[in-house]
Amino acid sequence: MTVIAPPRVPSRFLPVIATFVVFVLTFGAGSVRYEGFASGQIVANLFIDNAFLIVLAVGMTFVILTGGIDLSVGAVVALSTMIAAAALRAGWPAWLTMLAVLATGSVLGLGMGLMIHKLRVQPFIATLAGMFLARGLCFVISVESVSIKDPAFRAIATESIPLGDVSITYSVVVALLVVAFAAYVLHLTRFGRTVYAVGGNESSATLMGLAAGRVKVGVYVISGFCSALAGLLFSFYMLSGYGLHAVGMELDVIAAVVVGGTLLSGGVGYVVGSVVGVLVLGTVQTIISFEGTLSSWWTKIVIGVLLLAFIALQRLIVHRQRDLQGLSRD
Amino acid sequence: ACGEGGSGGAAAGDDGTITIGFAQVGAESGWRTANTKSIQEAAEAAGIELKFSDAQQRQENQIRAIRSYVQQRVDVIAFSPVVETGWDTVLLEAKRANIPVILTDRAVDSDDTSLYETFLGSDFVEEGRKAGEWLVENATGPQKVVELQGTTGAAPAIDRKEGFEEVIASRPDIEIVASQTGDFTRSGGKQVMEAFLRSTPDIDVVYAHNDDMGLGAIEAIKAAGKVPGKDIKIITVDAVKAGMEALAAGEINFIVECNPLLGEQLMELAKKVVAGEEVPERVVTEETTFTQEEAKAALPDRQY
Amino acid sequence: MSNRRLLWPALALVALLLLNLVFTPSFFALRLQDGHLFGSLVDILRNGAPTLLIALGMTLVIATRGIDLSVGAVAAIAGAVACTHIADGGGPVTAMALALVLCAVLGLWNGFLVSVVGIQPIIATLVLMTAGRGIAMLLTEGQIVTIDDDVYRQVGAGFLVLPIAILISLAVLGGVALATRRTALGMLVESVGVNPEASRLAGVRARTIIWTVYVFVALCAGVAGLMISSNVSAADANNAGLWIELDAILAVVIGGTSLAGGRYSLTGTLLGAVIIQTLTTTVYTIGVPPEVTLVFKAVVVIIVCLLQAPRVAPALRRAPAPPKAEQEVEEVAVR
Amino acid sequence: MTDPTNPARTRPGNEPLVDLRGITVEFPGVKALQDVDFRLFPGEVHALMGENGAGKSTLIKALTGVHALDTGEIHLAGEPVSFAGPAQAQAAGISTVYQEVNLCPNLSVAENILLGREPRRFGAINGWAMRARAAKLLSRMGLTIDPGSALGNHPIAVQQLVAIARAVAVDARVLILDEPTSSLDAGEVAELFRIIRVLRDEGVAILFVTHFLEQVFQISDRVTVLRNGKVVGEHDTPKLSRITLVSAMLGRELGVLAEVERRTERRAADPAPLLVAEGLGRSGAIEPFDLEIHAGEVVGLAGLLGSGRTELARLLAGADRADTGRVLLDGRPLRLRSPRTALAKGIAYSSEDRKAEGLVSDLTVRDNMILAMQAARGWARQVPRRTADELVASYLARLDIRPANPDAVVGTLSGGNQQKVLLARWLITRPRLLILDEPTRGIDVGAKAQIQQVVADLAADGMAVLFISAELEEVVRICDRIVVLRDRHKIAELSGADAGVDDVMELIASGSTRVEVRS
Ligand SMILES: Nc1ncnc2c1ncn2[C@@H]1O[C@H](COP(=O)(O)OP(=O)(O)OP(=O)(O)O)[C@@H](O)[C@H]1O
Ligand SMILES: Nc1ncnc2c1ncn2[C@@H]1O[C@H](COP(=O)(O)OP(=O)(O)OP(=O)(O)O)[C@@H](O)[C@H]1O
Ligand SMILES: [Mg+2]
Ligand SMILES: [Mg+2]
Repeated sequence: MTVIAPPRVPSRFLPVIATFVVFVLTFGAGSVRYEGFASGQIVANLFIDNAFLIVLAVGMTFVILTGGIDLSVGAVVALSTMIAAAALRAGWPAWLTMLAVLATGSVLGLGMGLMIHKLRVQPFIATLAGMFLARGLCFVISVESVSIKDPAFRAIATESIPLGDVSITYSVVVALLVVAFAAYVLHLTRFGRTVYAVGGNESSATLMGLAAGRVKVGVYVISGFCSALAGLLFSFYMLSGYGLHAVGMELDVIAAVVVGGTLLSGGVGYVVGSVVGVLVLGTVQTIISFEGTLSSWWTKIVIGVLLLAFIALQRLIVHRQRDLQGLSRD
Repeated sequence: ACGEGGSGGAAAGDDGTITIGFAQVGAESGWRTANTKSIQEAAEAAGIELKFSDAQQRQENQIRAIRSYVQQRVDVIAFSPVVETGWDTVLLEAKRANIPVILTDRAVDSDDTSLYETFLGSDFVEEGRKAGEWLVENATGPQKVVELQGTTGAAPAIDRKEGFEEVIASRPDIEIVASQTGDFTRSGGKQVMEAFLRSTPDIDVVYAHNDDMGLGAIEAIKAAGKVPGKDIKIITVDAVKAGMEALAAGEINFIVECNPLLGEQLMELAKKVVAGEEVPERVVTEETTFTQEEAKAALPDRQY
Repeated sequence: MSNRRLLWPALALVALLLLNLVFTPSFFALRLQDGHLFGSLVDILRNGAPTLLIALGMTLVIATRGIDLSVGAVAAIAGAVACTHIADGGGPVTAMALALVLCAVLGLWNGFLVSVVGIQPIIATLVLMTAGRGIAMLLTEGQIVTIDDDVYRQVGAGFLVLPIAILISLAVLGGVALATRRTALGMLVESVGVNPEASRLAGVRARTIIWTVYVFVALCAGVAGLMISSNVSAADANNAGLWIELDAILAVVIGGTSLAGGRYSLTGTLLGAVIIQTLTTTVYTIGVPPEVTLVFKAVVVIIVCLLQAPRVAPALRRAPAPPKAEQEVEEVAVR
Repeated sequence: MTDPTNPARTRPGNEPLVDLRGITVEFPGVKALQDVDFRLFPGEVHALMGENGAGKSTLIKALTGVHALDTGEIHLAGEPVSFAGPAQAQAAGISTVYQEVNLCPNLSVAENILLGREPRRFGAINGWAMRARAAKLLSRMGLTIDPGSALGNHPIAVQQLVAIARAVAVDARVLILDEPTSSLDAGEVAELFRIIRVLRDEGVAILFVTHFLEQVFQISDRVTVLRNGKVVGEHDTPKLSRITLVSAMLGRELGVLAEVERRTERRAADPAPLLVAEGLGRSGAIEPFDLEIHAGEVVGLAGLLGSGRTELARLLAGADRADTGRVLLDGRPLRLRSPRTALAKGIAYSSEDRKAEGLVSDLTVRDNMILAMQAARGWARQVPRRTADELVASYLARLDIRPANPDAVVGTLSGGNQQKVLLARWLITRPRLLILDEPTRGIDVGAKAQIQQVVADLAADGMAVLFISAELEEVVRICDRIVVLRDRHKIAELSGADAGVDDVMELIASGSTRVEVRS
């Protein structure tokens, strides 16, 4: 019997590593260029300002790993802030409000998941409809923005946790916990591995006797839950509920996940990559605000160019490595 | 939390120039662009260093920008809030870092007024009222009004509607028969107006929350074979150049000004705030209204 | 098979139109005035023309398993180029030509990123989606450029009995239908979309095909941008074509084309685009309050999608026969 | 001739474990199964036979809940059951390897084997234990690949073995194998049969589909034959003759078994070689080799699994780029940059993996057949509809593809018929050199003979053919020359006239010495 051992490559980690390298490089470039950039607090702010994006990216990673997509996340964030603000205004206690928000997000996710799995509606439309619905519900609750005056919410929002020189917020802690838990689920539980299997080849996964259907619905529930949680973090961040919050955020999240090395076709990617992806996009924003001289249109152009530079650099690194390992096949 | 210790502006203190960090909403309309331009030009004229950032209509980007201004220790932070709510946390950070904040264009909804020094800007409800008053004064007999709202949920849209409705409530014969959002855009205004013209016969008045939607409505009215300004009266808000031209040409009947040129006033306020002088809590921009004749007279001097 | 699948969305469209009729008795009325045809139905088609045009290009892109998010920005750029050129004293024809050439270049750029550099389409085109609007604003300096040019006005607001915008879109529809049927483009696009590796081994020039479709969709977006700006005689870099990419993709998907690539339906796309525009017009005519507009749209979209869904449609068609699980598994296996 | 009365209708003291009664499954336009009765006893190996498209895979899918039944019922150990999906069938103790390899290429080998039943510790998957267990299962199959490597990096045959390893990893009551041996070499097959016998002796009921008659007689206890969706016979294998079996399958008495015996008389091939490879190689795939192929000649590639046959073929076809050596065509250097350039020069390559690299499953039979021809012409010049129809019709007939419907979606064809469509695609391009990697995978006896005949005819007409097959008999039978590969080295070249299966086997098995035999 012949022994067959294809070259063992950590090639699946390459995109994540590449993204991380690019992130470090950019951050270094920012530090050289801008005074006050290379401070611990800037890094901490990167997490503080993007905690909700990190949570969203985690949920989106689950969905994209199965080969689906969730366009509703931005709208669910807005809806969550709206429900939170409205419920608190109506005098609900903070814990009940939070539960209600998380439940709403999960139920919306469940609805979309069932539509996708049971009725075989394409994820793109099912979640687009979900997006319309969630945003529409915001305006049904209130057209105006509602501010959150609840002391518990305010306390969570303004409290900071000192860590040596820098300080972070509770949102950051929540986001990091979510990441850790998601990584655990994806890599060490049957559910997580089935997520990858479904993304690799759905019909094979079904024929292998895996619970493909349950997993497919499950990832949308997770994404809905993460969106609601991100919505809560967002309401800590904003202390307000508003139907126009987080417009277009779904694209940011998808971009972050994909920049982090996850393939939209499913089956390949890591939550950690998505986190780095979020940090990369956050760094772009930070650079833009440090630059401070860009007009509105140059802002857009520079964001586009930086995004391109990131991806190009990432691809370059990945390709280099692949070539060195004799893996390229074109 | 952030930036304890450093009081006063490291970025500026040394050579005496003032640094302002200005967090703009975006560049979503011609009005906004004029606003940005005015601030940039005024800063240059006043010898103030301006750090400008564009939030692409996103509050979180604006918060991020303000946070980075705190980090960069600017002398004054000014911004046009995207939304009224949700500023407490970041403004608190600025306050802790001893950086004064000036609001432009729109107030924030906070119980703690110590978070900002002053608010410079227009009053959208008042604009709606002015539009309503003109109609009430000039309407002879019952009027069917259609309203082209701004983006659903946007503050100017809500307030301009509110002010207008408040005033016309005094006249039971003036009735809003249809109201729909045209998203503040010309094509939105045109499409909505087309549909109104088909579904609602005998429209007397169009009230558009900004000039652009009004201009779109004019196109739709013309295409339907009617004469804008005569068969159907048009009231808009903003007074951008294209609107003023249409007003002068008799296609619009009345425009309520919403002045974007806040630059000079802002720079003056900033200087005062840095110098530690008292500033009023509320500074209203000078705004007026235009009839067709006034427009003809004012048009040659309009900057935007 | 795809035709039967379109039956239910088509009925949904009819239902929407009838709903309008209830609120506006003259909804179906057509009026010939000065040799121009007027009426709500004409309005729907005219306002839907840009979406339809972009959706046609998008159909081919999606068939290759791609997606183009930059079409809205490209449309804005086209309008901006044309209007600034005219405002600077240029002729309308050169202005339009200039705009379209630039759009073709932008399409080449997207195609380059996707087919040569190998970036995932959604990200590759996201770059231009972001930067493109910046470019459009740079051209117009953030202002709305208003022009007054009768020739230019024709593209979006002119009439040749029917509005010219409708005629252009239908001509492109016919052109694409012909091109995909009379040439091998349709088949090769599908084969690249379904199985890129098999296509490569069969000697298909996948790169050229992908490049072609991205240039084509950019050109469609360009023409759509000209229509949009011509319709209001102004270029609005910020709002022209905003979110039109979502509408276009939605139209394609409602039309039964799968985002996973492969088989596509141009008729379906036409139907999808008309449904979307009818929905917008319906909201205006029946007076849905703005705050529930989105909920209304969501409900209609969900209903249309459910009607078209592989699981539901057969059940409705022949209620007695139970839907077969195997077909779906096979369909999935096929991807 | 066949005896439809069932010798094994009832086995004394033994209840059937699986009992299918009156199964009918219909697809749009096709009755894939019609009133099929089938039973499977514990402790037996039961071969399911039939032509391509007879309904074997459909029967398996109907049993395991992939396809819903139109009529009929399933009894498992006497209890009526109805599975809503493969998961339920698995839970009931039915372990299945479906015909096309159905695994997840993005996951590791170990995960593919143990997914859904991973060893866990404190609720978390224990990756280390999982790899260890997978390694043990793999070594039981005679495979020593790294269980942590991604499945997609392995050739199709290894994937097939992994799929089998997955199926035998559980304590199943019923084991179903749909053409498990179609891409395995003799050694692998022997290993598999050893395992099957062990399981059978443990009382597992085994259902086995194959097109290799020898294997049927080697391993099975009983045979059920399907034809056009109907059962035409159930037999005890020892009492069955090959002739009876084949005529039951084909429904006619046929001299098909008088296989292609034409290699005796070979013209002296064209003295100038059509294609020459000099020191061609690619690191990590195949060591540099020399090779000459003449027009009118069939050259076979023999070797074990993973010996580098496919990799060699891919270099010649431009599917991969060589990093050393060069290729001469008609004596002129040829730069093979892509399959496209190779095709333009008349080199066509039919991949062994028809699902991933061959067919465009959503398209019709017609489109699939003319795809390569169309690609060569470019998109602007469509193959005229009439030409296409004529070509397609002629190949549907020539290769006896069923259903003979050019508008059928190719993904709905049975495995063997898909393979024929793929072959037709390459024949339509009229190549000068045709590289066939496992062209007879999953093809029934009759069709296999047909394809072999086609290859022989093509060579006679002056085409050069490079023929790869795991079935040594086949290679030896139809090839003029046989190139033997081992561990990615070319180790020998034999003249077909002198070579027998044993000679080749010996070379393959022989130790480290490099043998260079030229005829
Ligand atoms: N999903 C499907 N849709 C339509 N027809 C199908 C489908 N699956 C199988 N068929 C048809 O059912 C018949 C039986 O196919 P099946 O795959 O069971 O054959 P098989 O005996 O396994 O053949 P092979 O030996 O080639 O694998 C064929 O005519 C095939 O075309
Ligand atoms: N995509 C791939 N990536 C990495 N290594 C591969 C890949 N495909 C094949 N290999 C390796 O290349 C070697 C040669 O494989 P090849 O497919 O050429 O063998 P083969 O002789 O054709 O065997 P088979 O009979 O299985 O087709 C094997 O060790 C295999 O593991
Ligand atoms: Mg089969
Ligand atoms: Mg091989």
